[in-house]
Amino acid sequence: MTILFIVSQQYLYFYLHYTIKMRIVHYNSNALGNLKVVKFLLEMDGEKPIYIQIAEWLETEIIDGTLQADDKVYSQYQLADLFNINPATAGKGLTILLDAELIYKKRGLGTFVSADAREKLLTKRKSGRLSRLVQELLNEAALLGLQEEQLIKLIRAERKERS
Amino acid sequence: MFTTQWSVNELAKRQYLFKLSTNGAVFTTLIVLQIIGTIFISGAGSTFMNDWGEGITFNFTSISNDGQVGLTLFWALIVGFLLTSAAQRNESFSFVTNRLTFQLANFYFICTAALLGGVTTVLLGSVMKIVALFGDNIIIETTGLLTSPLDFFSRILVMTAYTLLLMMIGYLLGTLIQFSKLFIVLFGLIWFMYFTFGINLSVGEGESLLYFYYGETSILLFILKVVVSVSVLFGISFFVTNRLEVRNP
Amino acid sequence: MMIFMVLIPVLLLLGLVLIVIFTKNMKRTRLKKKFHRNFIFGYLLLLLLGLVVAEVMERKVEHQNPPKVNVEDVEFDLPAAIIEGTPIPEKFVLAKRSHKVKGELVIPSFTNAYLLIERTPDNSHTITETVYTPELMANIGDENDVYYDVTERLESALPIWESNLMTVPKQPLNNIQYTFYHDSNILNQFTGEKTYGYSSGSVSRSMTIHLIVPESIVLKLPELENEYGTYIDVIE
Amino acid sequence: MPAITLKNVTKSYRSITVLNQLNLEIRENVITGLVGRNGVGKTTLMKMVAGFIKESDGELRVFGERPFNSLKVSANMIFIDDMMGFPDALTLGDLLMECDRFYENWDQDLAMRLLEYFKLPLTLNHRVLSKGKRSTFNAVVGIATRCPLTMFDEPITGMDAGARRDFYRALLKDYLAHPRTILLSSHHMEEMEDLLEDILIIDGKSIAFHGPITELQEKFLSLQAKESVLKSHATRYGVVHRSNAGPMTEWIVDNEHTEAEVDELKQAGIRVSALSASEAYLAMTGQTTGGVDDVYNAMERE
Repeated sequence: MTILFIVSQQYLYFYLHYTIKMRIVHYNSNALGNLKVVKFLLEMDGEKPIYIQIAEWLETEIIDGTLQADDKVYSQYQLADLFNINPATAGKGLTILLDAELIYKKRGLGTFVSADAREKLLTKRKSGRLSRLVQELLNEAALLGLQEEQLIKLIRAERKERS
Repeated sequence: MFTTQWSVNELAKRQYLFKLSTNGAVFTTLIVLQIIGTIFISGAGSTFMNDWGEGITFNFTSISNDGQVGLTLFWALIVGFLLTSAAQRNESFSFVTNRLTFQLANFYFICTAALLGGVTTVLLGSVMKIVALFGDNIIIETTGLLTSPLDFFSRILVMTAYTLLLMMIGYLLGTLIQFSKLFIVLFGLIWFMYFTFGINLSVGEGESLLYFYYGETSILLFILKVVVSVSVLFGISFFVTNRLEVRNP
Repeated sequence: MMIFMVLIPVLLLLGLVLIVIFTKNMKRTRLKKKFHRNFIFGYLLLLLLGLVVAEVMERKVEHQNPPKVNVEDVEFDLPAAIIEGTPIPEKFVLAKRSHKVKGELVIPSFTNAYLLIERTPDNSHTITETVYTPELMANIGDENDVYYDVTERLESALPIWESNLMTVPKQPLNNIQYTFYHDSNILNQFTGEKTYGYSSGSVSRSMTIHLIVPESIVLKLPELENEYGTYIDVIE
Repeated sequence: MPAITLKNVTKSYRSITVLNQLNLEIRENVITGLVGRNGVGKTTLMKMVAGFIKESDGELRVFGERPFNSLKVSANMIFIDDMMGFPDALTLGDLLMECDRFYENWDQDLAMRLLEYFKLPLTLNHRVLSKGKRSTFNAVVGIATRCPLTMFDEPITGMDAGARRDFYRALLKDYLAHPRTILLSSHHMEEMEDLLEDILIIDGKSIAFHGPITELQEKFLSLQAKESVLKSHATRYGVVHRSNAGPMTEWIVDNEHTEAEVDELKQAGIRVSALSASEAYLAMTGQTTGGVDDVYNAMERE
């Protein structure tokens, strides 16, 4: 395959819930090496591509501490067996993490969790995903004709209820 | 990557063993036919009765294995024909084969069946002989295994050769029909013409084709004739089948 | 006739189709591999056993093929030989007797015999009687016209003499049974054995009674014009 | 070296062309899904690869060999489908023995265990099996032969849901342990898509798509809105398929959008979503739901 998918870090979001609107942007590097946006792969109501789910699941494992720094990550064959999917697809899930430098390879030994993986993920979720969600929120508000104050009121009310 | 490499011989052998295990019914059919033949046709024998006025009744029962010979030859023709059926091909091609090994396996199978046909028919002769020996005033016009073993084995050889020939003829007919259904019409027409108008296909005398084999008095020449004929029949079948597609709609 | 000629191939084809279907159905039965194997080997074993039994039985069971006669030897003209006085093989003679008869010889009508009466210019009262056996020769599908001479198996009753009366009794019932076995012709291509056809025939002759009667004896024969008339010949 | 190579391969029966000028390389040790509508020539392609039928034109190579009449290809390949001819005289156990006779990599132990799991007694006759059980048996044979090239043509015909799941699971596990080239055709693409690495879509006698299944998933976007909205905002994209599902109109369009464009669409109230591989396949081959509506609409108009 000549086309190599590089998942840009700043646009990569992971979701814990299927019902949340989400968007993943893929960059495609051509032979010359300059990046160009080619495709979006969006998951709205449909099922996510399985390799995204794999990457996501591993992310969650890292965030909740099941996989600690320098722990060995499942191989693509283990993942294939675990999720009942093609190993190539599982490998693609791992590639997403490798490209995001959340995991690293040791030749002949396997793949391991990067030392700063958890840190990175947390930052990314805060900046990336949250801002993306805010954007979605603003889109919806514009559609409904809501003013900024009304929106803030809604947020405050929701927070109060939770606490 | 390739992991398995078979030689043609090895695979033909395995296909042959496969054929033997799947076509047991072919042999069973022969046996059933022979038993039926023995009981209903030759077992009763043919009785001739002469009566002179009031005085003499002359009654004789003629027993031979003619009936079994006829049935076996008929069976040979049918079996040769049936071996070319699509089901047979599909079964073989479900496993490892190409057209050459498939044909070779068929040929080995035909040889085995012919040998079985030859041996059983001759042996049935002795069974019929036992039947005759229970009769009155026995006349036996044949030599047994011990009295002249050479004759005994020559009988097996001859019967095997004729069975083989008929099987190969059936096999060729079947192959041609598998190749094109138009052959059914052609064969049907020939068959019909032969009986209706007595048009003779063989050149010269009516029995010349049969006489080519049956009239042969030298056993070596006979074997040569049979071998050459079988090779030609097999060669044509092989040539036709080598281009045949399996399981095509 | 033409219809029949057309029907034959159709019927043969029909038979062929039926057998093909039958054979195919045999394949479709649920008989398993093992069944076929056992069946075949069982059958072969049985046949081999048959061969052994046949070989043994052939030696144990007494049987002797009747003598064979070529077709040209079958028709020995007995009456001509008698009349012409040519030698007659001994095997034909069943009985040779002489009888004292006075005045006349009375012969009631009879069947199943041929009576040949020869008159001699002799005034003695002695009648010489020679009885020749009836004959039976059978051809059992032998294409070379070789006959089996089964005469020996025939039973016959001799004429009965009571003073001047000769009665030819009713011949006993002869029921001759033969069982004949030969291998199929096709198998005998190289064995040098004969080929057998499928038609049979037989040659037979009734009992012949030859009487030499002196001229002084008056013959009282049954009515010659009756249906058995031809059975009596008188040579003057 | 690719496992299967086709160069301009054409197959026709007399005057009917079934496959036209195919060019294709199937990678080795990859599970490829072969999909297409009924009668597009999937089975024909597989039979050609199996060497059962002969290509009419072009160059077909399996492991570098022409498969027709090749012993090598036959010995290293198995083609499983529900028309597979197995002799009536043999029991399932006998058939396993025959497989052992012919296939070097045959795993008798695995086959017996799988049959036991699927409740197929060895003493049964192949002919008396129900359709689903027969498919199951054939599939077990396909797995246990471990041929370098294993082809399944509609392997799950008649199987119940449980058996289908078990079959795909067994196939994957065996593939993980013994990687080989697998070609799998099925109408139930959604069930097998997780198993596939590559997908080959045949449509209209030729190849509509061949590549990794993930690529197929990324090929299209689904836009859903009122038809007027779509017409005013989305006309610049190549529309692959249009359909009316309820009050909404769905357009399936080529996925060549920038992020900004997608945002724009969404602000216009268009629902933008990705397609699963099987949805993408249905769109490509014109099989999405609602397609048949056109027939009725056209009839009403007249």
